[in-house]
Amino acid sequence: MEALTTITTTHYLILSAILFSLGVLGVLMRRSAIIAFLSIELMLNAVNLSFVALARDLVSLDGQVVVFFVMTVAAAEVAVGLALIVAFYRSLGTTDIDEAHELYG
Amino acid sequence: MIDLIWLIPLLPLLGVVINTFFGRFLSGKASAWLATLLVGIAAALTLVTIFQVRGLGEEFGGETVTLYRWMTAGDFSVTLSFLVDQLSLLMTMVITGVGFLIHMYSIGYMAHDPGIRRYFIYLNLFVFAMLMLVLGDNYLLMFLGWEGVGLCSYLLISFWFSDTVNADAGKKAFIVNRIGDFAVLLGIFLTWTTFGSLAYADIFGSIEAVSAGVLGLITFLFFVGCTGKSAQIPLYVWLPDAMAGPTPVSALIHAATMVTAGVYLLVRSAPMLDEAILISNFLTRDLVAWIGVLTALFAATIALTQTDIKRVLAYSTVSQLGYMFLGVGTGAYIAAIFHLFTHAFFKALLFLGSGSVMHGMEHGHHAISHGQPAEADDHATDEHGHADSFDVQDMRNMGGLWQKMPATAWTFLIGGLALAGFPLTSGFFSKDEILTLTQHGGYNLLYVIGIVTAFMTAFYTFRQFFMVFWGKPRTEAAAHAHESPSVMTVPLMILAAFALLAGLIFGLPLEDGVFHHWLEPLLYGLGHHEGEGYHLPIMASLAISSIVAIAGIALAYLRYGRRPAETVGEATAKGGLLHALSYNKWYVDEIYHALIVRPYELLAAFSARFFDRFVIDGAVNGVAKLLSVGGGGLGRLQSGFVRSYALGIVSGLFIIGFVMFLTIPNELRNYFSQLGTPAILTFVVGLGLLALILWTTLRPRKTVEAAADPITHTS
Amino acid sequence: MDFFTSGFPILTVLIFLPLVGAIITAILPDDMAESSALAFTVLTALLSLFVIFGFDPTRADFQFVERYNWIDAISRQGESLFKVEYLLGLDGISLWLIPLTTLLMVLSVWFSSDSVTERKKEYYAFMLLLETGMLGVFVALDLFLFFIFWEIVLIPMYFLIGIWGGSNRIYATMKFVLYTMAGSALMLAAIMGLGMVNLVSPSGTGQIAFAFDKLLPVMQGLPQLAPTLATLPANAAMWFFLAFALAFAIKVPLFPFHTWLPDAHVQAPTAGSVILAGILLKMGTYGYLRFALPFFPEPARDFAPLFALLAIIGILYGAWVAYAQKDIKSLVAYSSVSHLGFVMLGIFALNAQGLSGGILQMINHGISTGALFLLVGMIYERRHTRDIDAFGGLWKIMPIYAAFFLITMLASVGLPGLNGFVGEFLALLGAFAANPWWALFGTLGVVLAATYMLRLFNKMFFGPVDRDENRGLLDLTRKEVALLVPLVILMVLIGFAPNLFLDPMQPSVNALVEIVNGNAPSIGMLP
Amino acid sequence: MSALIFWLLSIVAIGAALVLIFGRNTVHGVLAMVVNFAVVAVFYLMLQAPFIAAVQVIVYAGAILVLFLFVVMLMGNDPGPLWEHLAVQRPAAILLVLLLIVALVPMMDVRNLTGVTATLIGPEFSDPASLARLLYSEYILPVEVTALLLLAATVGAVVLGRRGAYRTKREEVLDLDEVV
Repeated sequence: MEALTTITTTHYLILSAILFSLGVLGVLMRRSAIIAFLSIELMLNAVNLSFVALARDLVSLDGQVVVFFVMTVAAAEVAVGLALIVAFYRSLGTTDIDEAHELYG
Repeated sequence: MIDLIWLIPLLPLLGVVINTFFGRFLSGKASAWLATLLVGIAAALTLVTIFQVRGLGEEFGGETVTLYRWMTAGDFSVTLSFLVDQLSLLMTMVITGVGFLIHMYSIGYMAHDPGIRRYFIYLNLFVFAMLMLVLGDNYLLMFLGWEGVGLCSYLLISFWFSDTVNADAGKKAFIVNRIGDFAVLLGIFLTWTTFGSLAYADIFGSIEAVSAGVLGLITFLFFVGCTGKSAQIPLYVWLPDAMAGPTPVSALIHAATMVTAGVYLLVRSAPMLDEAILISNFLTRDLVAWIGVLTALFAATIALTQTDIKRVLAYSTVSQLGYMFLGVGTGAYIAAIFHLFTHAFFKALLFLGSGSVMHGMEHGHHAISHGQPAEADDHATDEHGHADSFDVQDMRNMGGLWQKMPATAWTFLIGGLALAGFPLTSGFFSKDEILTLTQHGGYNLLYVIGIVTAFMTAFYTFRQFFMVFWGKPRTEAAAHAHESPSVMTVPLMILAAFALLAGLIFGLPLEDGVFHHWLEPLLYGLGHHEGEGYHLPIMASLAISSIVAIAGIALAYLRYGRRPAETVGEATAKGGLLHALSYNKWYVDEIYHALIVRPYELLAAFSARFFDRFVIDGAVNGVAKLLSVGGGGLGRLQSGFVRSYALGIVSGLFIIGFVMFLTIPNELRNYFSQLGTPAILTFVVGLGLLALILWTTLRPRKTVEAAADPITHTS
Repeated sequence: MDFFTSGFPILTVLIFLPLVGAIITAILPDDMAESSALAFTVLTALLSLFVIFGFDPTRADFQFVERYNWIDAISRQGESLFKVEYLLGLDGISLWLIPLTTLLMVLSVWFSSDSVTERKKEYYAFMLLLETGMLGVFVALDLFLFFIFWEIVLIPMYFLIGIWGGSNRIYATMKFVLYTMAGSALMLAAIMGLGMVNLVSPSGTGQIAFAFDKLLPVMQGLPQLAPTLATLPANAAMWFFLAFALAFAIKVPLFPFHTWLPDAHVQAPTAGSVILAGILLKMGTYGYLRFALPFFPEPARDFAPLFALLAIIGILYGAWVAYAQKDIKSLVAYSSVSHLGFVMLGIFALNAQGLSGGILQMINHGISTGALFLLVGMIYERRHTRDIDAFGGLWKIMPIYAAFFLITMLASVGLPGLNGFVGEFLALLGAFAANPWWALFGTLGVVLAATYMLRLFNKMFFGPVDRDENRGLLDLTRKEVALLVPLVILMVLIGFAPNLFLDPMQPSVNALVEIVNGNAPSIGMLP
Repeated sequence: MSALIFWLLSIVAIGAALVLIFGRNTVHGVLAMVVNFAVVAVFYLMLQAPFIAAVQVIVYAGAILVLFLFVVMLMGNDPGPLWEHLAVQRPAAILLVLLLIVALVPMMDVRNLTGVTATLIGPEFSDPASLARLLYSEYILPVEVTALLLLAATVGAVVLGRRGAYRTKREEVLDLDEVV
């Protein structure tokens, strides 16, 4: 019962693990480019969460610095990613990733 | 003269070189005479050397004349050197002597043949090879001659090569000889590994150090080679077909010299032969004796019914060689060589005689068929493959040639008498000596077989004589036959003189005549040992041989001489099974063909057509195809769908995790295992594998049907 | 002979003269190509004569040695880590292969002057490049350099067969090149391995080096060293030996790996066939003598029975498959498999007679099969067919051609008095000393050789002239006779005076036998 | 008290994630993510990382998701045929993710990971000043690099976004001169 009342770092880590897995599920299952892209953002976020939890746990700010960098990278990624998706859409008329399957064999 | 011995083989070689390279400047006849002359000089030189050696008396043990170091590799070394001793000189005399007479005879016989120069080149090459064989002082040089004569017999048998029958006969001779040479080669290897040298002197010097079994194996291998070269039981099949060659060739090679090489080899290796034991008490010499006598009997039975004049003589040669091997087998080495010596003369005489008969028959045939005198046309088509298929060699077409060709007839008669072993002729002395010594050696059964064969020999010899010369000519060609030119009949007479007198001059007194004294120092104390049991007195065995010979001649006269057949039809004997068996050579050729030649061709065809192309090549091409198919398969794995790749990545994650888990050092492993209960980990591992299988097997096929065309939204 | 002690790099000049020739021939206009190629090959041949006369037959170690650093990676601390040396040298074993190469090159270039009509420049350039590669293989003593020359040879051969070949040439040349490359890939791995062993081994020079004299002492100690090293499997020597042996076995070709030879020969142009049979096959057997045997004496002794067995199968199998062939060239190709079976049998008898016989048989096979292919080429130029049944009774129409064919056939069948016999006899003698059964079956090959050769000879030259196309054939021209005469002279010379060729080999052969029997070489192999 | 908040918010976060994954409407997905990011920001606060929480709200929730909204508006919400032609994809994905959760969760026990027991720490632990001091002392190089990265990203986005630079296949097929 005590695990329910006092929240320890492990709880946060488990939460981030679950969120991360859901992100993977999103990427694998959804055919819409945007949803997949969002799932990736979700996964990144889950990782940030575990970083911050451990930063607190180990009393060192490095964890947070890393999160800071992850965020900037994520931002850059979204910019380019969305531009790609727009181009993809304009080119193929849909955001369904499965349509682009010419590159095979 | 002894140290100029190398001149003797050099002369025929010179003949070959001159005729080959400068032959164009000489006419056919000129190159023929040149070749004959060179062999004549060689014969003279031999004679001189013989007298020189006789001058040196008994204790002359033979001298080696070394030219140069032929072949050295590691501790194996062989020199090109000649051994001058009684045996080699005797053989050289036979070769050059008989060779000279046959060369002279061939000038007449081959006068009209366009390939006369090529013929004399081969003949000289043959004499050279034969001389190397007998004069060599080591087994390797002997082997050089051994295969050289094999080559020359191939070239000479298929001399009239435009007829495939002759070519195949030549090929058959070469290959069967090669099988014999295979055994000799192995014998030479074994000799070298046991004695460390191939020179006769070294080998016979250290005989005692070597076990009888090894000697047995060496002599056995040599003997197998001899059956090939001297046409004994297993490997004799090539000799009868060798009659396809020109007759002087048959006389020189297949009667006088080459076929005796086997006997020479065994007599030369006599020191080894004496101690050689094959299996427990069965000596190599016993094998030689048995093979010899059986061959004699077997060949004689075939000769009884042959109709081709040369085939009778061919089988008779095989039979007489059997006698020589009988002599060697029973230890009567000198007797065997003596028989070889006499046989060379009278058999050459018979062959040349038959050649003269065929020569006459041709002219007779031409006289009638073209109505004009026989002009010089291509000899090749004459003797064989006749346009109008009149076989000049078939005795049934002959008959009554006594009046037409008296000289040939008389010389043929003398030769026949010698061959049959008529008393006082050379054949009588030599053959009888072998038989008596066989009896004295205790080989009574062999003696009996020998006597029976002698009877048969006498019978078929005179059957041939009466069919050819007796009675009236059975065909027009025979009626018009006439005597051969003197250049052919003169050698016949010389040989006839030898056939008659050789026995008396060299043979008497029995067993210690001139011949025996000549060979005594070399073969002293070797071979003959008095077997126990009853010994026929000399005079008794002489009497038996004479009776047998005369009986054979008489029976032949009764059958063929008294009422000679008038027509060809009458002459063809009608016989039962035995006659058919004998006439068809006991079907030995057919058996060999079925047992050896046919399976070999099938094997060759099988491996070439099927095994090599499909199995081995198939394997090579198979590997190539496998790679391309594999590549294709892997290619299909890239389905183009990005999300299936994502799935691949995640399942890859597990596989790598699993592999890392296996390989991480154990202290880290137990650290991790505390984290989750081991059950979970095994569960993870299991699922990881499942993911792999799931992904690879079910990966999306490329068939994306009915997906709307993305751009135009029309299906 | 100060000329040789004066340090004139004769081997380097010998190797790269043809290369220079190739470049010049490529530059010159087409009609000049043939004469310039002939000039360069003759020049190289003369140079190779210099090598023979300068060779001191009493020395067992390498002569005409040239040693320069080629690739030398120096680490910061100054000691060289990776060293490839431009190391050339010649000893008794490789001596006679040089003149054989240059002689056959001269003859094949001269022969192809009238048979090759289109793209002459490239043809002769490739031939000269081929010569460089071959000569390089026989004198290179650094494994790395050896491998480079080993691969260089493939390229020109690929083009020679590929462009000027017969109808199915692409398949044949592709198969030939890929087959050899597969084998040599393994060898490359083994070479790298040896370099590493030299780095690691105490008796090595502590660097990755491939020079023959550096590796030899290391190899002596390898069987004992291998188990101690964690990185090497215990029987590393065996695996290295097998890698080398496989690469050479494909080249020889040893029994199971021979199927590329008939295809390559049937499709190759005449000159290509002469070189392919005359020299390229010898690179395989030479490889065994130079690298496989001395470097790995123990595995060589262990595997000798296996290789002897494969050799014997090669002899017998090659013979009866040749018997059933319809195309002359494939018949001669299978006869090469059979003849090289004798060479391998001689080599793996591992004694002085066997090795001398094997080496001499390599030269003999080069001469007799080279002559045979020239003869086949000559009849092909006239009748444009190689089918045996298309000929008959040629003796009457072309007596001089028949005479040369007869002598060459007898030489290749191993008639005593001609060159084939000496090689085969010594090889079989050595095999008999090693194991009588080997010699028994090996000698059987001598009989089978007679069967297929005689069948060919009788079918082509004897019998009636039944086809009228054969009637009009003209006999050999003066040039063709001049092509064959040197080979025939060599056949008779080796037949009657083999010591001229055997004596220079003896010291090196004895040294090799010493090494193979496991005791370290008494003399320093290289200065 | 804070435990209750944690449990509530974690349920909300996971719910939002599920909405994103299984929701049919893209816009609903984006909005769900906004909620998710907000919840995570709260968690950051609970973990005494106020600056990070602020950045999370401003950058993530504010900028990135808004950008997503623009794009979704631009492209309209075409969920496309849900029918999954990659037969294996759905079940395999679910299975694998379950597997992932089962594998990761037990490993998250912090005692083993850091070997240090979790301890609560004082408020002054992560005020933005100390974070900034760290950022510009030790991590100065990464900061410069990320600045460069952001520049590159913007240029990339501009280039990719430009219209008419190339005729897309769709325009060729339909021979549109005017871009959609």
